[in-house]
Amino acid sequence: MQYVPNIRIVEMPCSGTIDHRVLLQAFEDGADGVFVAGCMEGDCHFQKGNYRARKRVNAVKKLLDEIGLGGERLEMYNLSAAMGPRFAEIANEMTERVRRLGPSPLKKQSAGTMEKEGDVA
Amino acid sequence: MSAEKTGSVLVVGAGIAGIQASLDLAESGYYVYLVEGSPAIGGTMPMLDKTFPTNDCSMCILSPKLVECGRHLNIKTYTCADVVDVQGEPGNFTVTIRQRPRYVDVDKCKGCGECAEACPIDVPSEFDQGIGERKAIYKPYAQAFPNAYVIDKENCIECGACEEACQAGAIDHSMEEETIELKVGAVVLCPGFEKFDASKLAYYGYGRYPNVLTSLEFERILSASGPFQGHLVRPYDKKEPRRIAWIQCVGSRNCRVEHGYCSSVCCMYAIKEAVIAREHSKEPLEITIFYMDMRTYGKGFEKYYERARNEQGVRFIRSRTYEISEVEDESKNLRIRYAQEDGSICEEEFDLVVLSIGLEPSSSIKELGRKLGLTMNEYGFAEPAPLTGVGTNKPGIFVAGAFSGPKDIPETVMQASAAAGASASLLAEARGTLVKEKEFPPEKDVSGQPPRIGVFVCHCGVNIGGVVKVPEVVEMAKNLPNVVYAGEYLYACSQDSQAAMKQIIEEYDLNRVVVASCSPRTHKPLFQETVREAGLNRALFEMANIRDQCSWVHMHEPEKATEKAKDLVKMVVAKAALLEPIPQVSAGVTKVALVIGGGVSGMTSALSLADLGYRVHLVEKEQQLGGVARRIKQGLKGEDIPSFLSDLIARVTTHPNIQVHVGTEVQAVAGYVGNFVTTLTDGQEVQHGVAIIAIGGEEYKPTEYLYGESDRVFTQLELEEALAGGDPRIENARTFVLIQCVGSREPQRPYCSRVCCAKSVKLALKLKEKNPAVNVFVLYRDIRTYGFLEDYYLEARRKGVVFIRYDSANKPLVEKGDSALKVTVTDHVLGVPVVIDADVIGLASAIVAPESNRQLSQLFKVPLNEDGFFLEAHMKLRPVDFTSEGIFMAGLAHGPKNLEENIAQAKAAAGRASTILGKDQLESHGVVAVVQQDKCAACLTCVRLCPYNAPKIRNYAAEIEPLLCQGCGTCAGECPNKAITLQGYKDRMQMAMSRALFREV
Amino acid sequence: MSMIVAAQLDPAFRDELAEKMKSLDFANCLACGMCTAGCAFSDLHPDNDPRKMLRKVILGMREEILKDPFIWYCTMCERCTIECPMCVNIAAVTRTIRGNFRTDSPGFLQKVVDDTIKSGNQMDVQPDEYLETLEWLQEELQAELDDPAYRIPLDVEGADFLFGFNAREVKYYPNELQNILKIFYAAGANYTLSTKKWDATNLALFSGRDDDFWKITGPMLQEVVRLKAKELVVTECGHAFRSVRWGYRTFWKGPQFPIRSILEVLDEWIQQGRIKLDPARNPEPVTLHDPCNLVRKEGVVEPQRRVLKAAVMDFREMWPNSRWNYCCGAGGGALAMPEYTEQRLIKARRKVDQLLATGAKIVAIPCHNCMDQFNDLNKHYKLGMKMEHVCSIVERALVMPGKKPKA
Amino acid sequence: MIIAQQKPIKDIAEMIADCKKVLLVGCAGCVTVCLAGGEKETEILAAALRIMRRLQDNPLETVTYVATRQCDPEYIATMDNLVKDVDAIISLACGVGVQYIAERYHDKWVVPALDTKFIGGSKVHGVWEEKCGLCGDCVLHRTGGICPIIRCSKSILNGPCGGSQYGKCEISKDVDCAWQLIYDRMKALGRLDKLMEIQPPKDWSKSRDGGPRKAIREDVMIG
Repeated sequence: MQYVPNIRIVEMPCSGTIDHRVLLQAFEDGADGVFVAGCMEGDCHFQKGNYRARKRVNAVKKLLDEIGLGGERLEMYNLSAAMGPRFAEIANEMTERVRRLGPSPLKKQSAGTMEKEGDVA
Repeated sequence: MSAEKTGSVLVVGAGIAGIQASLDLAESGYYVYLVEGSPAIGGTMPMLDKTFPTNDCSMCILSPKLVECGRHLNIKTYTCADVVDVQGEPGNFTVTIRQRPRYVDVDKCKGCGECAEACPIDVPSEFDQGIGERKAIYKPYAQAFPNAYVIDKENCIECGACEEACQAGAIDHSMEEETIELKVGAVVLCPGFEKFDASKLAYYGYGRYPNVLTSLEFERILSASGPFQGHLVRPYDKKEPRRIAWIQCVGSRNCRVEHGYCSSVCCMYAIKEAVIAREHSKEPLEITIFYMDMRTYGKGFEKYYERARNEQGVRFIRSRTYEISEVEDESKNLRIRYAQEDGSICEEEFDLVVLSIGLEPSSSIKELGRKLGLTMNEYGFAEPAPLTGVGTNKPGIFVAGAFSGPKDIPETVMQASAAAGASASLLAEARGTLVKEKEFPPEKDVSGQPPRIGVFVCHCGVNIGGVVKVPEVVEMAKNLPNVVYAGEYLYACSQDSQAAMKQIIEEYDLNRVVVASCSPRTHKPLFQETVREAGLNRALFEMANIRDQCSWVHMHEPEKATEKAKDLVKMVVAKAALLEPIPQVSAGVTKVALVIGGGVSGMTSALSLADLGYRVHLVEKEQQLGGVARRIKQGLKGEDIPSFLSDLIARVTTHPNIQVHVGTEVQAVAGYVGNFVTTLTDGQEVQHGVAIIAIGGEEYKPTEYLYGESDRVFTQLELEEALAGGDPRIENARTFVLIQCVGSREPQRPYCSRVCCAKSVKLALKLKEKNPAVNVFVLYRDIRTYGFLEDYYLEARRKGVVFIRYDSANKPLVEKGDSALKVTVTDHVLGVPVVIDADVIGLASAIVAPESNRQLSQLFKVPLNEDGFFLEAHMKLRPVDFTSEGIFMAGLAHGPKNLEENIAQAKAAAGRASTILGKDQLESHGVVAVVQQDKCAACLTCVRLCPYNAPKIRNYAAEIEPLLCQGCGTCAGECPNKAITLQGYKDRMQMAMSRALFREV
Repeated sequence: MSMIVAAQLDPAFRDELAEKMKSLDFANCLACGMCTAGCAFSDLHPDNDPRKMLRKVILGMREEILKDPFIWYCTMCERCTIECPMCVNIAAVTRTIRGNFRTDSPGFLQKVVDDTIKSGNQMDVQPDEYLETLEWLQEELQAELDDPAYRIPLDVEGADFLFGFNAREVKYYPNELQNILKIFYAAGANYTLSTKKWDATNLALFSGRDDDFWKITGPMLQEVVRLKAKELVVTECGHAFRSVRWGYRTFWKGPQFPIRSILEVLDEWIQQGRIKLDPARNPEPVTLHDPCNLVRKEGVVEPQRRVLKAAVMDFREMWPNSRWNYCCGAGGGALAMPEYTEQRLIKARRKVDQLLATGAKIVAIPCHNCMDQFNDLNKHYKLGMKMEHVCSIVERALVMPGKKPKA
Repeated sequence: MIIAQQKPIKDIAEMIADCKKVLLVGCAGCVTVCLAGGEKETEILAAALRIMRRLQDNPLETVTYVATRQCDPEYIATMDNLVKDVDAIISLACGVGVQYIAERYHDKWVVPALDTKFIGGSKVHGVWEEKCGLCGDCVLHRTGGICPIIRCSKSILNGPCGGSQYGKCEISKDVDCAWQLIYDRMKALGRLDKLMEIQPPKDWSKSRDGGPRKAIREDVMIG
C-alpha cells in the first residue's frame, strides 16, 4: 500500500482535540492543504469526539471561504484504524485536489507578525 | 481446604473470553497463566470484519485488549500450548502443560516479516479460512500477540532461507516440545468453539460448488485485512456478486445430524454480513436470507433486524431451502428451489450462497474434559451447573464462552468476567499474594531546566533503514534546537537498545526523549517504561512514526521518504521541547460496594463481592428481598426457584460483610470512582468505591387481548402463580391459548423481551404434564428458544402443543364468547382461520424498564437507551460497565434476560467491580485535561460535552476529575477561553509542530 | 375447508397414528417447507403439498385426512424428507394412513392385493400356466442357445441364489424373462426358480395394510429357506425389491440371508468377466432412470451405471439423479388407480423434461412399475423414445462364447 | 447574561482597511460564555484577518489580549502599553466594552467585532433565547414569571391578542404565545384571579425612552 510522500502527520489522541486556531496556523505557516482524519462516525472510543471535530472543520472551511483562501483546502475524513487502503486513497485524493488548487497564495507574501499578550496557556 | 490457597488461576483458551477473564483476574490481584493452542491469542474474533449490533470493526475494538493482555505484568501467556493434566483440589491444582515448539524465539523476534518474504512455500491460510495464503513461516494475523512468527513444520522444507533473512537471529529450528508444571488455585475453561463442517450436509453443495461459502469465509472476504482487502468478490472468478443468499440453520436445529440445538448467533451475524456486504458493493446488491425463526433476541438486536428489513432492503424469506444446484454455464451460479409459506414453489438464481454454519464444542478440550470428569451435555458442551452461570460439577473449575454453549460476544464477555469473579471469590484469602508490582526509581525534577532532548532513530532492520537514509536523519537531528544527543539503532525496541537508551539518558542528562521508529499504538508504552526506569516522567517522551507512516508507504521513493522522516523528527522535536511532566494523580479506594436492587441479580453480586472480603451495602426499595423472582415457581430444567431464593436471601441476610437496607432508596450520590458518598432515604450516608445497579425490570400490564376485562386472561407470571396455587380456573380448564410478543416488538417498545418464548414453552409443558388431555395452543411471531432451549420447543411439539404463527399485521383476535373466550388466528400453513374457544389465555407480556431507572440515571449521571434500560459503555466488550468508571450494572436493569443469564451477569458485574476494589490506589493514566481556573468563565461547555462527566463546576470554575477523564481532548478543543489544555497535546505543541515543519533549520 | 373449529379437532388421531407407526417423529415437524420444495410434484397439481397434509395430522383434523386426496396422490417416493432435519418421514405417514384409516382404496389396488394373496402372484397366473410358460421358454432357449440339454432349474435346492421375479415377466413379457435366463446361462449361474412362490412383488406395500403385506412377502422369504438358497436375487422391479428388503428388515424372524437386486449380480459378473459385453451393439445414446424404491430407499446406485457403461456406447446421466432423482409419477400403486391417471400424467411432465434434456434415444428403466409409466408418457408426450429394461440392453450386447449374436 | 454574535468578517476587515497594526481585545465575561468573544474567538478572528490581508498583499500585524472584563476601567487600563503603537483596536466585547475602550483612548480608532443582541440564556448548548427586555420596571410578579414585553411579539400587557393558534404566536409557529404560557402557569398556581386585575399604563420612562439611565448606590460609593 503506497501513497504520496508529501503528507506530514500530527498525532492526536482523538480528532476531538483539534482546535480552529491550529488549523488556521497551519495555513499561515505555509501548508497548501490540511485534512483531519477521525474515526468512523459512531465508532469513536470517546463517544462524540469525531462529531465535534467535523463541526469545527466545517466552521473553519466556511471561514476560509469568507477570507478568500478557499475552504476546499481543508477537509475532514472518517476512517477506522484498519482501513489502510482508505488512508492512502484520501492522501492521494487530497494531494490531487491541492495540486488542482495550486500552491497556497499565502506562500508568496511575507507573513504579518503575530504577538500574543497575557499568560501563555 | 487444608493447604494454603494459591493466588493464581489457569485460563485455558485465549479467545475474547480468555482475554477478558485474564484481564479481570490480573486487575483483581491474581496471577494468570493463559494457555492458548494456536500461535497467537485472539481466537475467532480477529477473523471477523465487523461485529453486531454496533457494526464496530472487530479488530479495532479487540486490539487494545490484545495489547493490554499481552503486556500485562501478571498474565503469563503460553502459545502453541495445550493442557494435558489437572490434578488436586479447589485452591490447589497442579497443571501439566505441553508447549509445542514455535521454532522462533518470541523475545528476539520483532515481527518485521523479512523471514516470510524469503520463505518460498505458500500454503492456504487457516486464518483466512483457506481463501488467502500464508508462508510456511507466518504470523497468524497482522495485530497478533505475541507479535512473532511461527514455523509450520509440516510444510517447511528446511531450506534455511528464513534463518538467513532474519537479522534478529530469532529463528531456531532445534526447538523441542516442553512440558511445564504450574500451581494454580482455580481453572477457567474457555477454549471456544469449532465451526460445523458444512460438507456434512451434501445437499448444500459446500466443497463441490465453488460459489457456496461458509459465513466465516465470507467474513474474511469482507475484512479489510482479508485476502481481497475487503473488496467484495467471489473467490471463484473474482467477480463482484449481484445477488447473495444466506441460508440459516446449517448444522443447527437439525436432529438428523445430532445438532438439535440452536447456535444462537447465526441469525444476527447473517444480517450483519448482509448489511456490511451492501456497504462494500458499489453496485446495488440483492440480498436474501432464508430462515425459519429470526432469532434477534439480544439488546438492540430487534432494531438491527427491523432496520435491515425496512431500510436496508434485506429480503427475509421464511423457508428452509431443499437443495442448492449449479447452473450449467461457466458462471457456476447457484439455483435454489424453495417453498413460500403458502406452499407455492419458487426457483431463483444467485451468484453466491453463504451458509450460516452453527457452532460445535471444541474437540481439542474433549480429552481434557473427560480426564477432569466434567459432565458434558448431550451435544458435548460443558453446560454450566444450574443457577450458577459459570460453575461446573467440579468445584474450582469454571467455564466461559462458547465452550459452555453457543453464545454471542457480549454474553461471552459477561461469562468471562463472571468466571473471573467466581475464581476470585474462591481464592479471596490468596488475593495479591503472587502478583508483582513494578518498582521505579524516584522521578527526577526537571521543572525549570532548559529542554535537553535525545533523539533515537531506529532502522527496524530493513523496515526503515532499507528506505530512509537513517544516518542523514540523525545528522539533521543533531543540529535541531534543544537536541543534545542523536543516535541510530538497528532495533530500538530490543533489550540491548533499551539498556543503551537508559545509559545515554544518564550520560547526557537528558530531560526529553524522542524515538523515531514505528507506531506509538503498539510501542509507546514499551519506551515509556524504559524512560520511567531512567527516572524521567513518562510524559517527557514522544515518538515519530517513520515506519508505518513513512518507509512502509513510500518504499519506491527513498529520497522523499528520507525528507519526510526528517520533517517528522523536526516536528516531534519541536513538540518535545514543550513537554511537561504530568503528575501521576492517584486516589485511595474505599473497599466497600453499594448494590442497588435486592432481586436475584443484586443479591448474587452482593454475595460474590462479600465472599471476596469486601463490605457490601444492599439497598432494596421493597420491604423484603427477592424481586420479581418471588413470582417464579420453577426453572426451565425444573429447578425449585422458591427454595433457591430463600437460601440466597438467607445467605445475604446472614453474611457478615453485607448490610441490607430494605424499604430504602438512593437519595443523593456524590464523589467519583473509589470515593463515592451516597445518602440513602433511611438517612444513612455510605462511603463506597463502586456501585452496582441491579434494580430489575417490571412486567408490562397489557392493554390488548381483553386483559383486565376477563379474569381468564393472565400474564405469564400470573398464570404460573395460578397454576402452582391450584387455581380452579386452571384446574378445570380444557383449552389454553398462549399469545407471544404482547407489548414487545412494537413501535413503542421496539425490542424483544427474550424470556417469554422459553417461558411459554415451559408453561405449555407443565400444563401437558399435569393433564395430557388439555389442548395448548401457542400463537407466536418467531419462536426464539435459542441455544439449548430449542430442545424444550421440540419436546413441546412432540407432546402435542400446537404452534401457530401470526404476523404483526394480522394479529389474533380475542372476543368474549358465551362460556369461553373466542380466539381467531390464521393457521400459517393451511392459510385458514382457526377458531379456538379458550378457557384460559396466557399473554407473554413484555419486560419494561421501571420508572425508577430515570431517577437513578440522573443520580449517577449514567445514560439510558431509548427503551429506558441502562446503556452500557460498549455493547460488545464492556457489557456490564458504564462509561463513567466505578459504576456497573446487572440483571433486567441492563435488559430482558432469563434467570441463568442474570446470575451470570451479576457475577460478571461483581468480577468487574473487584478489579477496582482490588486496588489500594487508583492512578489516572497520564493524558488528562486540566483547567486553568482563573481563565474559566464557568460557561458549562465542557460539562455539557464530556461523555464521562469528568468536569464539574466547583466554586465558580470548572474542575476536571483526573480519574474520570479519558484524555480525549474534546473539551480542550471547544473551551471558548482556552482555559482547558490536554496534557501532552496542548494547542501550542501542535502549532509548534506546524511552525517547525515550514521553518528551515 | 374454509375454517377450522378447534373444538372439532381430534388430538387423539395424532396419537393413534403414532401408535400404528411406532414412531412419533412426525410430531417434530417445524413446518419449515423443505419437504414442499423437495416434492417434485407439489407445484404441478393441487393437493400435493406434503407440509399441508402433515399439518392436518398434527392439528388432529381427522375428517380432512380421511378425505384428503394427497393420501392417494402421493407416490411415497420419499424425496421430500430424505434430508428432513426433524427426521419426519412423509411416505411412512401416508402409508400408515392409507392402511389404517382410509376406507376408499382407489381403482383395483385392493383387488390385486387380494388376488396376490390367493394365487401367490400379482397377475393371478395359475401354476399350470406358469409351468407351461417356463416349458415354452425352455424350448425357445434350447433352440436359441443351440443347447438341447438346457434346462431351467426349478426347485433346485442349495443353489447360489433363488431368483424372484415379477408376474408381468410371465404373463405379458416372457421375452424379458427369456433374456434374463439367457444371461444366467451365459454366466453359468447356479440358481433356481421356485414353482411354489416366484412373484416377489407386493402391492400391499402401497395399500398400507401390513397384515396383507406379510401374507404376500412372508412366503417369498420362506421359499429361500425351503430351497436352502444362499441368497435371494430379485428382478428389475423397484417395489418388489423394496417389499422383500423392507419385509425382511421389519418382520422377518427366520435365518439370516442376503437379498440383492439382479443389477448387482450383473455388475459382479461383468467385473469378474463371467459375461462379456460388446457395447458397439448398443450405439444409440442411453439414459438411466433411478426408481425411488431401488435407488433412494434401498441405495442401489452404482451397479446399474457400471453395467450400462459396459453395455452401451453413449451413456448419459439425467439430472438430478441417484438419491435426488425425480419419481416417474407412478409410484405408490398409482398404476392401479385409473381415476387418478390425469394426475399421474401431469406428474410425468417432470420426468419428460429430464429425458428431453439428455437427448437420449433409449431409456434404461430397471423397474416394471416405472416401465408402464414410461410407456404411457412416451405416447402421451410423443417422445418417440425406446423404453427398455437393463437386462434387454445387456442381453443385446451379450457376447456368447462361440455363438453368433441374435439378429 | 448579555448575548452577542460576531459580525461578518468582511465588515470587520472593512472597518480596519487602512490600518497596519491592530489590537484585538477579547472579554472573559458574558461573551466568552456565549462563545462569541473569548480568547479562542479573538485569536481566530486575528488569524483570519491576517490571512485575508496577506491575500490582498497588504499584511496586517495583530496583537491579541483578553481582559477579565471590559466593563470596568481598571481592566481596560491593563492594556495601556499595548495600545501605543497600534492603528486601531477591535473589541470583541459587548457594546459596553467598545465604549469603555473608546472613552479611555481618545486618540485611538475603536471598532466593535460583535453585534450585542439581547439579555437571555442558553436553551440548549449553542442556542440562546431572549428573556428580558430591560424595561426597568419588572412586571414578572404579575405574570407568573413569564415576561409579556419580550416574549409576546406585540408586548401587550393585558392578556392575549387572540391571534394565537394551539398556543403558538400568529407571527410564527415556533414562537410560543406568552399569554398562553402565563395563563397555563397561573392556572397551575391557582392564581388566575390575579390576572383579572387591570394593569395601569406602563411607565416607559423607566426604560430607555427616558434617555440613558444610571443606577446609583450611595451606600457603597467610595470617596
